[in-house]
Parts: sequence; structure tokens; C-alpha cells
Amino acid sequence: MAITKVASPKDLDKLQKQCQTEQDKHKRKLMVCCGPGCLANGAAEIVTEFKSQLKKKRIKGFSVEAMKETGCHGFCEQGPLVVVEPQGTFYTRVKKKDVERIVEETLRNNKVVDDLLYTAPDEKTYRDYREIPFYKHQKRIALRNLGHINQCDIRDYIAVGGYQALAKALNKMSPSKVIEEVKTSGLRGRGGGGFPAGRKWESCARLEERPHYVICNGDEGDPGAFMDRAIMEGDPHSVLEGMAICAYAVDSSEGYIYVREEYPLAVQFLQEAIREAEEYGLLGDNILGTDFSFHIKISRGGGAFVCGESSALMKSVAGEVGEPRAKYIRSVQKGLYDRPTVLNNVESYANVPVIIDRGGKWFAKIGTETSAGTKAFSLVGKVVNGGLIEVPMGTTLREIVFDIGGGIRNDRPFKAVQTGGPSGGCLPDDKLDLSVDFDTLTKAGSMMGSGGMIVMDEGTCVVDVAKYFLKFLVDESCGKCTPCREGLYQLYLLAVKISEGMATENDLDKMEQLSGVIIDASLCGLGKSGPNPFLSTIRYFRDEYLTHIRDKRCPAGVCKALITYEVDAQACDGCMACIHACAANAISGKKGEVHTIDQTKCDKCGACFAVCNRHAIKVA
Amino acid sequence: MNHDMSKLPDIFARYPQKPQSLIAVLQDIQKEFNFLPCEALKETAKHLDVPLSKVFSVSTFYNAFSLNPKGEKVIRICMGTTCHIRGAGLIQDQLESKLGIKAGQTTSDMKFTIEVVNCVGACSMAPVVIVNDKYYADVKVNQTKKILKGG
Amino acid sequence: MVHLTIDGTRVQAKEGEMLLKVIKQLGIDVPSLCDHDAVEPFGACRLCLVEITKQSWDGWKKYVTSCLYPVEDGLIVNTQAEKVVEARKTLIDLQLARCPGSPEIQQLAADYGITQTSYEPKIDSDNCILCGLCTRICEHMGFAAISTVDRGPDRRIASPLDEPPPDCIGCLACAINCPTNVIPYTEKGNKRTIWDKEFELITCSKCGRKTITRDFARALSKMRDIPEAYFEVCDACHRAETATNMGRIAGWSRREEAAS
Amino acid sequence: MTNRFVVTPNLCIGCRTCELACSFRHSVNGKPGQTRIFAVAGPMKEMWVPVTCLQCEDPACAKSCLVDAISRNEETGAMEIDQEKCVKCMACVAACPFGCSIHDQQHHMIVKCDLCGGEPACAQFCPTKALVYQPVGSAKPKVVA
Repeated sequence: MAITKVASPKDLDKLQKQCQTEQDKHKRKLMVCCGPGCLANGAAEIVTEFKSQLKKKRIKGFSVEAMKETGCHGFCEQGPLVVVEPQGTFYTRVKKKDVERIVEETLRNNKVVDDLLYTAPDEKTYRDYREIPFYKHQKRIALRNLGHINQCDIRDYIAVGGYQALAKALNKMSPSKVIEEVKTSGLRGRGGGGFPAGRKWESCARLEERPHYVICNGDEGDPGAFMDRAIMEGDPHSVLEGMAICAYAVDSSEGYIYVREEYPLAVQFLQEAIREAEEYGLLGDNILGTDFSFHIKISRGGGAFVCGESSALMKSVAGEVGEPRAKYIRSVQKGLYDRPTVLNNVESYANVPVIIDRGGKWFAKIGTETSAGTKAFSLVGKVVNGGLIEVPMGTTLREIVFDIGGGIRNDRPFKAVQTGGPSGGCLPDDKLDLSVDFDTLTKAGSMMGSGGMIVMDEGTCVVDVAKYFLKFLVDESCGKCTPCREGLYQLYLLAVKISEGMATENDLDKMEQLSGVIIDASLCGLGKSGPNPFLSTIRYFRDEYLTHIRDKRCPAGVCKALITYEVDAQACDGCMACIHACAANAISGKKGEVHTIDQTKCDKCGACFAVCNRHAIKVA
Repeated sequence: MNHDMSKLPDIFARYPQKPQSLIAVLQDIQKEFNFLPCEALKETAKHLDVPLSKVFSVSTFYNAFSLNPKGEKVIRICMGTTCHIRGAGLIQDQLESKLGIKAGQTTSDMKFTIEVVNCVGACSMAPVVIVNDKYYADVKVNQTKKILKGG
Repeated sequence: MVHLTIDGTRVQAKEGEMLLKVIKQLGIDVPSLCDHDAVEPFGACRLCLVEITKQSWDGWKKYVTSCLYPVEDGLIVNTQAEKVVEARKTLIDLQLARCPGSPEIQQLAADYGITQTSYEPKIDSDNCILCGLCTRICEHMGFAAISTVDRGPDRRIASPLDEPPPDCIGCLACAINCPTNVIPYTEKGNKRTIWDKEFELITCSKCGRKTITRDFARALSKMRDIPEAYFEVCDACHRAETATNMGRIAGWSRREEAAS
Repeated sequence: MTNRFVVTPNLCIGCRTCELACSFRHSVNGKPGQTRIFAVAGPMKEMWVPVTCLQCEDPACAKSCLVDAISRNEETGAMEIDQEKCVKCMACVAACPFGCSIHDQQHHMIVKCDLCGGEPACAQFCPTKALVYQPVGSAKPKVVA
């Protein structure tokens, strides 16, 4: 089909109708989730299988085009996911061998394949995903299209009203009106800082120096977070549209999306989306027939957490080492190539079209007074229902972990939830009723961050978690300033000392003192927030630290130096599985007899623990 | 070791001949050779008119780059938070002791390289191990043999 | 002009000037290792940390590195606040752990009452504090022969690929300006070696004294259009030449004739 | 710049008072600095010339300085070295065709004549008036610097 450029809002309306008609042709649609989680679990194989089955079986009234590869549907824990719309029939953990049944039974005979439906821990089975608690408690704005449209097809996006907000901005609003609308919405930066987006845009727009740049931060360096990845891969056009609206508001004609290299699909889909949008005249020169032009380029990051920091990111876009620079020069004034620059993250931009479309007031009503709208989280860890979620600001941690997340796996007690990535902190059970918004989390010693939410149970050791994050930050420190480079490293060494049972209580004091200096003296946000993993855990879990120090014991059974693996003679049936698994040859015993572990040989790798089906290996 | 530098002009042609293209060019070289050969760095410096010291600096700063050749199979162990608390460290220990190398190293027969990566965004499937492009989700300590065999 | 108070003294400063400069002009002892006027402020060592506040801040205080903080009207600066001194001490302690063998850092530590680091000292330390002055000066001079490599605690200063740096012209600016003197170089006859690269020193065509390296002279004449011949004679012989020329103009030759 | 040095080599007796005066004027922390002026002996013993910076129109010293540490003091007309900016690379020492950028080894600084802020000590103390610092055009100099 030859593509004619969309040259006016009318053209866009016409195109939208046309796209909707194309969609309506299919009475039913089959959505295969190709989000990061599902792909890791073999979704690509399932897509291929569907294609070949559909070709072979020729279902009446269902063509191959009615099958869509979508972005992340959210419920990653249950992936790969297949949804049949409009009924919302929701199949989980689909294997290649299940595909034929879905085709035959659901697509041909309109029947549900019961054993592929989701069964909640309370044994209740759901047919329609919208009824599942995991989805029911969510409100999706940034993730609105994820799992519902083909990620690689601009026509799908246009069919659901895509680029209408851009058309509205360009034709009915002045740049200052756009900024006003974003200010009214109360949208705050979703990358973690929480700076009001409208104010950022306004200060850039005011600067007379040209050119202005618009950058989208898709670096998402926080381990345990994948919201931005999901949006870039699942709904790339919403990001492009948001950026274009921003560019119009701040008078920019050049934008960059900084995507980390570890996300090759995001790079590919964004590139594809940019190409498509340019073909349709929705990006590039003379957008929608106006004299507004905006070009977006993709800049692949080289893998450095510090590049999430705005000045480091801009250096990286310019092809240099990502070292942050002093804060007193604001990047809005002197950003990329020392020009005025607006930098927001993926999720922030994805919210923008909705704000323009439905109005800032509408958006501001959602969430709390100081934190408007919704926030996407990757809810992961020891939670039953892990995945990608979006909730209104102000939802409590309890609602997220227990109502949406379904509580802790294996019914173990909740211990903590970690938010804000490496710079955030761990919140214990008595903070579960805190409202999730920028200010409350910061006050409690954690932070919103970009939206990783990692749930921990009693099998998680806070000393180990602090050690883990400190190690991460040490590895990711750019090494420019002393407190971050040397201070975090020494803090890490002290945490190691605790985990090995070699520390004294003096060391804790030393760590707290050092943390204070690192916060005051570091150059950039990475250093300034570096001690948080330690500070938030010592604040809420001092006893656990003291148990490591005084009793030389790790209550969670994680710190290698402080634990031993032992065979529970009562439970052991002498199956020899552990003996075969033990690389250190530390376990002995005959078949059918109770095995024993030679502690002098044991290197505590945990292999025996993992293979024992009878739970006869105990950690002490 | 000699490497075929005739591929460089193709890579150079993909990006504007400006210092800004440095990271992109290095990424493509890394992809082509699986590491950054010295000669390629020197050619890049010349082509983009960037001091060689800067090229060296950038190529050692970012995780994506390696100055040492990698093995046939690159085993990437995700060390995202979720993977960590679900036991990725134990899996790393197993893989390291099985291959007799540490993370970041390559076996002397150039068959395996172990790398630790900072979260691949598949946290719901933790712990995750990726061998070249194949994902292993929810890996157990006793599955490392299988992973090495490629099963 | 802006007006501010530093340790109780009211001072005037030019707009845009960095706080550290004003503090140093007052003769106040604030340590700094990575600052050099030849290059842009960098903010790596963080020792020049000071406490700032303003009347209007309602008792709220901020801690900033003065090398990177432009003066502001009404600023009240305390360079010796307890928290600042404590932080400085910790920073020096951390540096001492990194560079246990550096006499300069040992001296600085002693000034702050530290004889031994309370942290884990680095084994096989090269005693480099990573202030980056060498690389920044080299880059500013237009050579960028060396750079920082790696990151985090593994960060170090190195020549490209750890080979003799192709862009180095052997001027020694890196070594001379190193606050801890850890960049080694040797001079033997007309050979100078730095960063494992050997340079020829120009020998004065008149007296045989050694001046700058041949590579540096070539670079200078190329970059700044200075005749290469200028570099063939040392400064003392240049002066002697000047004297003779001036004498000639004054009529020496005639007097010489008369005397003979 | 309204004043300039006027040198009359025939009056110079090589007493080196200028060097001493310069050296003391430029003391650092109480220690005399390296002199920026030299009484240089001519080809025959009794012939001397005081040699110091000519504050050239297009000075090689400033041209050779890659960190822009040498600039003209608009008030006095002197080319001055900003010691804080100087990285001691010796470029100016090597580049000056008159040998008037000097390495002060004792203080480890690169120095040159700065006209003492407008009242050069050397001229002030020259007993024979071989060196005078006077307004332009006030006398008929034999050698003008």
C-alpha cells in the first residue's frame, strides 16, 4: 500500500477511521505477548508455531493478520501469555505444544482451554484477564496500549487514537498553552527525580539560545526495573509522540532517545517506529502539514549506570565518557553540546499524549496532591504475581504487594520491599501502609526511583542486599570524585566484613559516619544516594546487622561465611541426588541411608539444597 | 593476532564522520569482532579525528566494550536485584568453578566467556542466564551443566 | 560585583568567579588537590568542601565544593565548619587508603592529625589520587595524549592501549603539575623518556645545553606558526645574540676597530 | 603604553646592579627571585649590554603558550605570565628569540620582565643611565627597545 503523508488533522482523522475499519474486520484477535519476560520464556517460538498452525488449519473467520505480537501485557510471572480478544480469554504459561489446542478449540470451536487459564493461589480460575486481581487493581495510562496493539505497526497506534494529541497540540494549541497544560497536569519526572516536567519545559522554552534539544532517557540502569524497556518495545509511538509534543512546546527540531545497548529490541522497534512515523509525515519535516519539523535519532548507550544522570547521559550522547559534571550548571540551560535541553524519561513522555488529549486537569485528579497521575512499576522478587504494573500515585505498598502482587511466594512472611533501585532503600512491614508517591517514599528513607519494586521475604538477608547494591554502585561509579570512588568502595568492604562475621560494632559507626560524608561530598546523584542501601537497611534492620556482628549468624541463611548446610536425618531418604550435585565431594552416604556433609569440604554452593526434593538439607 | 580490518570502512560509512559517532562505531566494531581489536581502535581514532586516548578511555569505560577476545559461547549471568535475591550468585559460583574461570574471563580454549550483567529486564523470570542469545529462565543451581552443554 | 562573607570577613568578588579562588585570595587554608587555573574546575578531590548559607535560608545549610561553586550575593561561607573539617578529614583518610605511600598525602593527612588510614589500604598502590590534572592539562594544551581509563575504583591514568602515546610530545607538563609527583620520567644525555616513549631533546647549537623536545618544538611551530629555528638556541645564547646585535647598533664595531 | 626602555650599551659598565634590583624586586617568600634582566658581556670584555624583554608587538612567548597564561597588561604594556595558569612546559622559554622568558629554578617558575608594574627597578637603580625607562619621544635614544 502506497503511503500518503498525513498532511492535516483531517487526514489523520480519515486515516484513523481507515485503520479502525481494518481492525474491525477481525471479529476476534489473538494477542501473543512478546514482552521481555515472555520472550525470555519462549514467546518467539509460540508466534512461529501459531503462524504455521494457522496456515495449516485455515480457521474460518480468522486470518493470520488477526494475530498480533504485542508488547508486555504485564503478568510476566505467568508468561508466555496469549490473549484472545475481545473476550479477554487469558492463557498463561503457554508452551509450543499448547498452540494447536488454542487454535483448534478456541479459535475454531470458540471453547476455552481450561487448563491454560490462570488459577490464583486461592484456587480460583479466571477466564477474562480483566477480572484477575493483578489487573483489576491497576490503572494504566503510560502502559495504556501495552499488550493491546502490535508494537511494530503504526496503524495499530493510529487506530487507538495515536498522534491525535500531537495534531491537537499543533493545530489548536500554542507552545505556551501546551506547557500550561503539562504544568496543570502536575506531571513529575518519572525517572526518579520527580522534577515537575512542565516547569522544566518552561525554563527551556524561555531560553533564547538555539538550538534546543529534546532527549528521552531510556537508559533504565536500575537493576530490577523494566518499565521503560516494556514501553519502548511495546508502544514506541507513544514515546515519539510525547517527545514531538515536547519539542513543539520548547521549539526544538532535534531529539535523541538514549537507549541502553542491553535492550536491542527496544532499539530495533524504536528505529522502525521512527521510520514509519516519518513515512506518514508524523515526524520529520513539516509534521502534519505544519511548519513544525522534528527529527529523532537513537543513541545507543554503552552500558553505564551513571549515564542515567543527566549530565553524564548528555556526554554519552555526544560520544564521550559518561562522567557527570558539577550540578550548578543546569542541564536545561547547558545540556547537550552546551545547548538548552529538555531531558525526560520514557514513562514521562508516554504520559504526555494522554495529558494533551484529555487535559491536564483530568490527569491532576488522579493520584495525590503532590504526585499526580499514575506510576508504572516492575513488581518482582519473592512476590507471587510478578510483572509490570501501573497504579495511581498514593496506592499503598500493601495494596501493590498483596492485592496486585498476591503476597509472598510459598506463604512466607513479608520482610521488606525495595524501591528506587540501587539509590533507593528497603522498607519493612510497618511501612506497608505508606502511600506510594515521591515525597512519602523519600521521607521514609527510600525513593520512587524509576520504578523497580523488589519484594523480599525472610529468606533475603538485608546485609547481603546492602552488600549487593554497594557492589553494584562501586562497579558503576565513574570514579571521578573521591567520596564515591573510594568511599563507596570502603563502605562495601565494611559490608563484606559484616557478612563474614569479622566486623565489630565500631565498624557500623564508621559506616554511618562515612555514609554522611559520601552524601555531603559527592559530585553527582549516584554518589550522593550511594549509601542509601546501607542507611535504609540499618535504619529498619539494625538487629539483623547486630546478629551478624555479635552472634556471627545470618538469620536469613544467605551469608555464606556464617551458614552451614546440614542433612536433616529425619527427612533424608538417601536418594543420592545431593551427592551427585555436590561439586566439592563433601557429601557421603550410601543409597537409602542418611547422607552426611563434611563441613571442612563444603564450599556452601547450595547445590544440595537446590536438588533435594525432600527438603532434607537445612541451612543453619 | 591479526584481524580483518577490511570491514571497518563499512562500519564507518554508517555514521557521520564526527566525534559524536564514537560510541556507535565502537559498538558496531564490538559486534563485528566480538571485541575491540587494537588496530580497529587506532583506525577509528584516525577516521573520526578523535585522540586515541579518548577512544581508549571510552572503550574501557562502558560495559558494552571489551578489549579482549571473547569465547565462542558468552555466558551472561544476570545480576539484577531480583536475580541476586533469587540466588544468581550461587549460579555464578557454580559456572565459575565448572569452567575454572572468573566472571570477565575466557577459558584458555576460547570456548566460554563468563560475564556478569546488570539486569536484562526479565526480572519475573529470575534468575536468568543468557548464553549467546538463548535465555535460560528460573535457573536452578543444578542446571549449570545443562547450560554449559547448550541443552 | 557580588558581596559575600567568608569566615566572618566581608568580601567583594567578581560575578562568575569560583568561591575557592576568593577563599584562596583571602589567604585561608583550604586544601585542594585537583584545582589548577590553567584548566576548568573539575571537582574530583572534593577537599575544598565548604559550608554555605544565606540569611534568607532560614538556618538551612548546604555543603558545596568551592572550586565549582560560583560566588553569589549574600552568601555566608564557613570554610572551617565542624562538619566540613570532619568530611575533609574523612576524604583525606580515604585518599591515604588509596595512596598509602605518597609523601604528599601523608603530609596532608598529618596536617589533619591522621597518621594511619582507618580504612583498608590499597595494595600495590601507584599513589595516584586520580585528580586528573595531567590528562586535563594535556588535553587543554591540545595533545590529549593520555586519559583516564576504566572506572570506579579501577580507574587509572594511562596512555592509549598502555603503549607509548602517539600524541605525546614529551613536554612534561603532566609530570610537573602532578600534585603527588607520581608520573615518572628520565633524562639522559639528549634523551628524555616519559610514558615509555623516548624523545630527542634539542641541543643548543651554540652551547650544547638541552632545551625542549624536538617533537614539542615541531608541534609548537606547526600549531602556533613559530619559526622552528627559534628553538635551536637556548635562552642564554639567545640573550648573548641579542646583546651582540644591540651592541652593533650602538656602534661596537667602530670602537672595536679603534681599539685595534 | 607611554613609557619604554632606552638602552645605551656604551654606558653599561657591567656592574649588574640591574640584575640585583630585579632579583630583589621579585622576591618570593623573602627569597630573591631569578633576575629577569641580564647584563650580558659583549665580544670584548669591557663591553656590556643590559638585555631584558622587549615586550614585543607579536610576542613568541604568548604565541607559544598553549594554556594562554601569557597576556599583555594593558596598563603597563608588559607581557605577564599568570603563574596560576602556567603549566611550566617551557615552551615560552624555548620560543623567545631574545631569551627573555626564563626558568627560575629556585622557585620553579617561569618568569619574565613584567616592568615591575610600571616602575622597573632595573632602570631606577642603573648608576650610569645605560638603562632608562622614560616616556616615548622624550630623548633621542641610540637604541630603542
